[in-house]
Amino acid sequence: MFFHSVLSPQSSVLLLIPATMLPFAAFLLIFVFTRKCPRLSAWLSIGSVAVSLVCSFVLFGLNLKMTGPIQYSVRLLASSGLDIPFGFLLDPLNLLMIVVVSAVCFLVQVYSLGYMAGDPGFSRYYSFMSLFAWAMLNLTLSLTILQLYIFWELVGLTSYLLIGFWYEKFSATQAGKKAFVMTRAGDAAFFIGFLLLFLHTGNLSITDLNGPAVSAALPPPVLTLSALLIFGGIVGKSAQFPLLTWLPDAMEGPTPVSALLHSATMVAAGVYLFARLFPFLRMSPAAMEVFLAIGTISMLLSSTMAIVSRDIKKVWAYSTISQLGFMIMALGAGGYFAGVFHLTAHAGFKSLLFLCSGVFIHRYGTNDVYELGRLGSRRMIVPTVTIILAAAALSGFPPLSGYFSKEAVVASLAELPNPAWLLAGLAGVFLTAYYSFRLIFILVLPRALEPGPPAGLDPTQTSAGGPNSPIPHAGVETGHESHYWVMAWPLLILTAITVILGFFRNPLKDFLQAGLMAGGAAEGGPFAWSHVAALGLAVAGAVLAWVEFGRSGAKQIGFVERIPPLFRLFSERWYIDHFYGLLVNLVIDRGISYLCYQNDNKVIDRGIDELAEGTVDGGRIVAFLQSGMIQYRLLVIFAVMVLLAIYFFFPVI
Amino acid sequence: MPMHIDPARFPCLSAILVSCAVGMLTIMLIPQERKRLMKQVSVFFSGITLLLTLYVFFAYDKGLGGLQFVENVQWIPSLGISYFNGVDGFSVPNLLLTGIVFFTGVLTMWELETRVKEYFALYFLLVTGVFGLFMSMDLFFIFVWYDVSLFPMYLLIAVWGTTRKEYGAMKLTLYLLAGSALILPAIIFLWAKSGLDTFSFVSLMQPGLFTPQAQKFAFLLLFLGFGILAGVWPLHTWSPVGHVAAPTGVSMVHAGVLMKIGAFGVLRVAIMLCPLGWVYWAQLMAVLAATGIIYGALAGLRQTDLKYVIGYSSVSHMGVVGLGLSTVTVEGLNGAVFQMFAHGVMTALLFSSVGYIYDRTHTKLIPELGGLSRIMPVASAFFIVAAFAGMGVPGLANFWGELLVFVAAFRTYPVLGVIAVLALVVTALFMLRVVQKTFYGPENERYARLPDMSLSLGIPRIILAAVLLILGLYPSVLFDVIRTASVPFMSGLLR
Amino acid sequence: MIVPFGHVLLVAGILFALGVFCAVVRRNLIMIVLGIEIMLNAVSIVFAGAALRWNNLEGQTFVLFILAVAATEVSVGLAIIVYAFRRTGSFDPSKFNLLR
Amino acid sequence: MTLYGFFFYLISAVVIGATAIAITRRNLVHAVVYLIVSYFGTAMLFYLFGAPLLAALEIIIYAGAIMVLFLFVVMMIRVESYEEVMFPLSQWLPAAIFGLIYMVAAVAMIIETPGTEISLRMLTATPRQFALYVFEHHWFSIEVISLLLLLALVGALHLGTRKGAAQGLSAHDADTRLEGGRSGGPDLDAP
Repeated sequence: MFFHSVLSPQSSVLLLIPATMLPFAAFLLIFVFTRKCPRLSAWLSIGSVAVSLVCSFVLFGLNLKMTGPIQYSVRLLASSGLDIPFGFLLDPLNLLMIVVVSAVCFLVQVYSLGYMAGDPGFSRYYSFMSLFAWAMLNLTLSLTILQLYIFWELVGLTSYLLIGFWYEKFSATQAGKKAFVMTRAGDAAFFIGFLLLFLHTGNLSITDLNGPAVSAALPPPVLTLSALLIFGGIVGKSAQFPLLTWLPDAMEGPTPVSALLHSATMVAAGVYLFARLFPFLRMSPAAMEVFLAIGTISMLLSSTMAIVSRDIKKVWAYSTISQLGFMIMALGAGGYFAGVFHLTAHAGFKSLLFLCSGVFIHRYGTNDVYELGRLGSRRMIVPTVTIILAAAALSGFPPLSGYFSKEAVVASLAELPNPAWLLAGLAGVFLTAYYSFRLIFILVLPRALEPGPPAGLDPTQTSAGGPNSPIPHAGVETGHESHYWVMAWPLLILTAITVILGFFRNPLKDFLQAGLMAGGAAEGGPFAWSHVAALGLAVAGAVLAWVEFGRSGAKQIGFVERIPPLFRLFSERWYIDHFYGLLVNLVIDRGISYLCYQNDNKVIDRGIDELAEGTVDGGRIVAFLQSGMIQYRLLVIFAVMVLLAIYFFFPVI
Repeated sequence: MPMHIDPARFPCLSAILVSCAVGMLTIMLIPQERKRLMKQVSVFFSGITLLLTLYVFFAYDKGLGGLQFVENVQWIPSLGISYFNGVDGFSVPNLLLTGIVFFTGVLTMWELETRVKEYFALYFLLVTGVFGLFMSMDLFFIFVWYDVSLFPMYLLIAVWGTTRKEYGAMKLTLYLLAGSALILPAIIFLWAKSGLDTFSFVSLMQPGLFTPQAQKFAFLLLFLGFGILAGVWPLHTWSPVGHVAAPTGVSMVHAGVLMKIGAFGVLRVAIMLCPLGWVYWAQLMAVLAATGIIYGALAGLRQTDLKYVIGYSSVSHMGVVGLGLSTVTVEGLNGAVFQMFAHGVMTALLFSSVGYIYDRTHTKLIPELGGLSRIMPVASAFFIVAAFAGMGVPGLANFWGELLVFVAAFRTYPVLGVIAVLALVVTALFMLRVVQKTFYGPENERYARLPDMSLSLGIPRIILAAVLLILGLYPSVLFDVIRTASVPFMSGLLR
Repeated sequence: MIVPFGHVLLVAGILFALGVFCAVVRRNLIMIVLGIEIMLNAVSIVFAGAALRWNNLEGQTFVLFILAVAATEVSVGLAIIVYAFRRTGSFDPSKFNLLR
Repeated sequence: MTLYGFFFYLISAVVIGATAIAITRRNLVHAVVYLIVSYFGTAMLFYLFGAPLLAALEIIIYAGAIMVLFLFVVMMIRVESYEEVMFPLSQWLPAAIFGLIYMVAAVAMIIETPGTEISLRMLTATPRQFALYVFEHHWFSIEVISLLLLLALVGALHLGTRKGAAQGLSAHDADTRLEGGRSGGPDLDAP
């Protein structure tokens, strides 16, 4: 190692500061000063991310043989009982993660040069991207859960801003709002969870929490409760059941944003948090069961949604949910490495899938797969080839990275005593291959006539603004040829990573296991039959897709579409959105909020006004006594006289 | 009684008051037609005031703590009333907040054209009262300053206001006078009970001076009296109505500073003089505050007037302050004071942005707006930044206040803490809804020709946004000051 | 021997009540003054009876004063009533509530 | 029962009856005339009580002067058209209630008080005796009374003549002043 002679691992902080702080500086500069010069903004942003990328690689290289985690901290805030340190934690997990994050960030930002060219909000886009890069890198390197939470929120904020980037589109702003509020709901649970931990342990340091002493000190119910609450944050951020519907809607954002935030990095932050706190969360077996269940449910639900969607980005979005579900299943099953490795591999091929789709969308201005196929998307060689490779990786075909990671996941599932989890996982593998190749076949082997269900049945047309609504691009028609190669070479790099990553499985595994201080997950020998089964089911899925969509003469109608109720159920996303719609509109908006509003106006305010009017009326009554009517005064005089007479005359009374 | 003004030391606190008062007099001497000159003079004097408050903030010795910049002159010895000024860790942030909001409020009203002279004169008078209240260490003067700051509000709202201004002004004045009607008996009660013949805060703060029974009684009166001004839950309805009716600059001072007077009064007078009463009534405070947090957010969801939305968010945020004060912990106090500051700046920025939009579009109704982001991106950006701060997004000041308050609340009242955290979700929902409906969406034809914010009008907003960001990134600037007051106070209480 | 003193008082009491009733109930300024006259008259009767009861001329003296006061009151009162009537054209006491 | 006793009850009945009729008349002239009857009765009662001078004064002053004054006023003003609400409920109901209480209390007091059952003995104070008594003991009061009467004369004259002299600006002037008083001075608001 060359760097060893130059830098010691202890001086890593010198690299961390530029790596984490430059994107923020870029954000401020762009946001405040260079709004008017888009090219400068772009280069500022890309330059800062490039520095981060280089630093990350150097750090990774420096610490390949690290023995224990390295921490740096400064005190940010102290309030007697509460010390809030701010700093960095370096261990194998987040070293891997910052490399992934900065690499994907860098590639996506370069890609965006082409994709976003000519957009009126170009500078704004890059400022938000820098903000995201900063927040995400810091999230990864956080020393304490509180610090992690801070950046977790910031990442959510940038997600909101970027989903609603094209704010003229109602659906985009709606989706942004939905994403923010839904993840916020999860974050509230996360917040409560770690405050609970803090109150019991007085410590939020991640390394301390993962250590055995702290966890052992906690009473088991508190442990389980806080683990579940923290998992609430993961559910929100990684779009797991029941908070999964925001992610498909988030596809309203620009495609590079979907590639970066909503597939590779930000949504994976949930899984990252799981891995980060893995030794701690594993202390509670009950909670682990819940995690496993949630992961499985999300994985299966979103796979079923993916097999009926005809919006290319939404297919990948559902697929993202299901792959995240896979990761959570793996982690829930105790397969630490499987989860993290699948996260890494997924970041590669899923961002690749999105970026490829982005090229098509950019060129043809539609999200509809059938439409894209008929418009001749297969004539674009680079994206077509790369998307097929990426889909193959997603389906888990060797020798691509997805094969290795998925095998690892299945292996960790196979270790569980209950075979139901394994079966569910295998079903997921089958469905993944099916929907991936369904999309690929529709894309590359188009049929002349519009097949499939009638348009009215298609939810994508109503819910997401429709595939035919063009994305507002100023430069779509003029400059796309020159942008083509800007967009193409990140694809090639990602493809290369996807192809070769799988072969680094074992070194990575050793590296990561070294970081898992508490004994490491016991992943036993390979279960050959489960591997075979997984691969076989993947092939079966692909074959089924071929039969239904690929072979000549196929009607391109999936088996689900032949069963209308099922089709409706899947395309309406199992009616989860309806449930939330009811919850927000009926319960909160028309129910509680209306009650509060009415209470404020009709009860409190009305009461106060009545009090005021009552005072005025009281004044009127008093004024009535002062009516100027002498006769009443006479009467009063008379009455008082009589009463006085009685009072004095009958002393008993 | 000797004079306690050190001649060698410049009397900063009095200078703040004097610069406000002199500013007011100077404005009144300027002929009616010279509006521009009046505004320049206002900016000059408010700038001096801001500089002085900044000086006080940074010159305050954090190592030493306690009461500093003391000025003490006997006024009415027979009653024990003295002109006694001093600042501690609780009041320094509030002085700075007032200075900032004051200065930016003057700049925000740069485009005012009707009755400029009267407006600025009254505005200066209002701020004089606020400054006086924050720095006074004499109970009698606290009451006097309280009323000095109330009286101009009525005129400012009723004359320069907008929606239902007479109603709003009247409601606000009556509410606040009701508050002062509760405070005065409590102050006299304390004065009489102490038997010391003094209104001086330092003398009255001796532990054990008041019996627990007396403290319970006085605390309740003071809490309700100042609580009205702080927008404590069932007594909050004046605040949205008043916010809506007031002109922009006054809304800023009103929501940004005046509501803080209430919270500060609860802290300075009620809590510090009657700590046992505080402990006794803390649960009531907490319940009211938590109700306010969730209630303000939910009631805000249905509002259609931009200023009403902000008004209800203020109710919600002041609930956070109240929750912090009710926890009887150092974190709670720190968080509450920090939140006071952060909310003051944030809400001033919100009102300032809404004021700009209203001046241009002549409407505050959300359904009539929409698509403003394309037309006036800078103005929108300020609003959105402030809205994010209001949602408690990290990196902006409010996050830290809320964090500390929630930590403290979880320790003391876990259930209320959970409710308050859940309210964050609702707050996010309603803030984002407002942002979406007002600023996003297709460009609105009606307003397409309107100009974006010019640099000169942008300055106050930039200042406010910068303060939010600086405190969001480096909260210790403020916390270190607050701690000098909260830590000794709580340790004294525990003993 | 004539009647018991109590009966005199009773007669005076009834007259007084009638006077009060007149003064309080009738919506007419003149009738109010008349009512007052009736009350004064009732009181006069009591005084005269009391003078007889205690054999003391003081009672009769008071009747004399009452007569004088009644005369004064009526003359000024009626003058005021006439004045008020010329201003407002009404005898209704409920119309005279400017001070309200 | 002696003859005097009989006369007392008879006259009392006449007085009360006449008064009752008087206060229920709508026509003011009728009311005044009935009241004159009542005063004549009162005068007779005074005579019965041994006060012939007072009886004479009663007739001269009350029936002769005061009631005639009433008659003059009533006739001068001529308010035949004036539609009075005779007994408005809001007024007679409380009056009746208190009147009832008053009567019950009065009867109770009369019965309770010792000595009320004592019958009065006939005695007469001749005008001479009465005059001597008055001027011996109350000469100052008599002077005060005369002064009061003088003042009343002046006052009545003042009220009457001012009206007569300033007839021109009477009603209109008064109306504008009333208006000004009600609306709280709009002239103050004028810039």
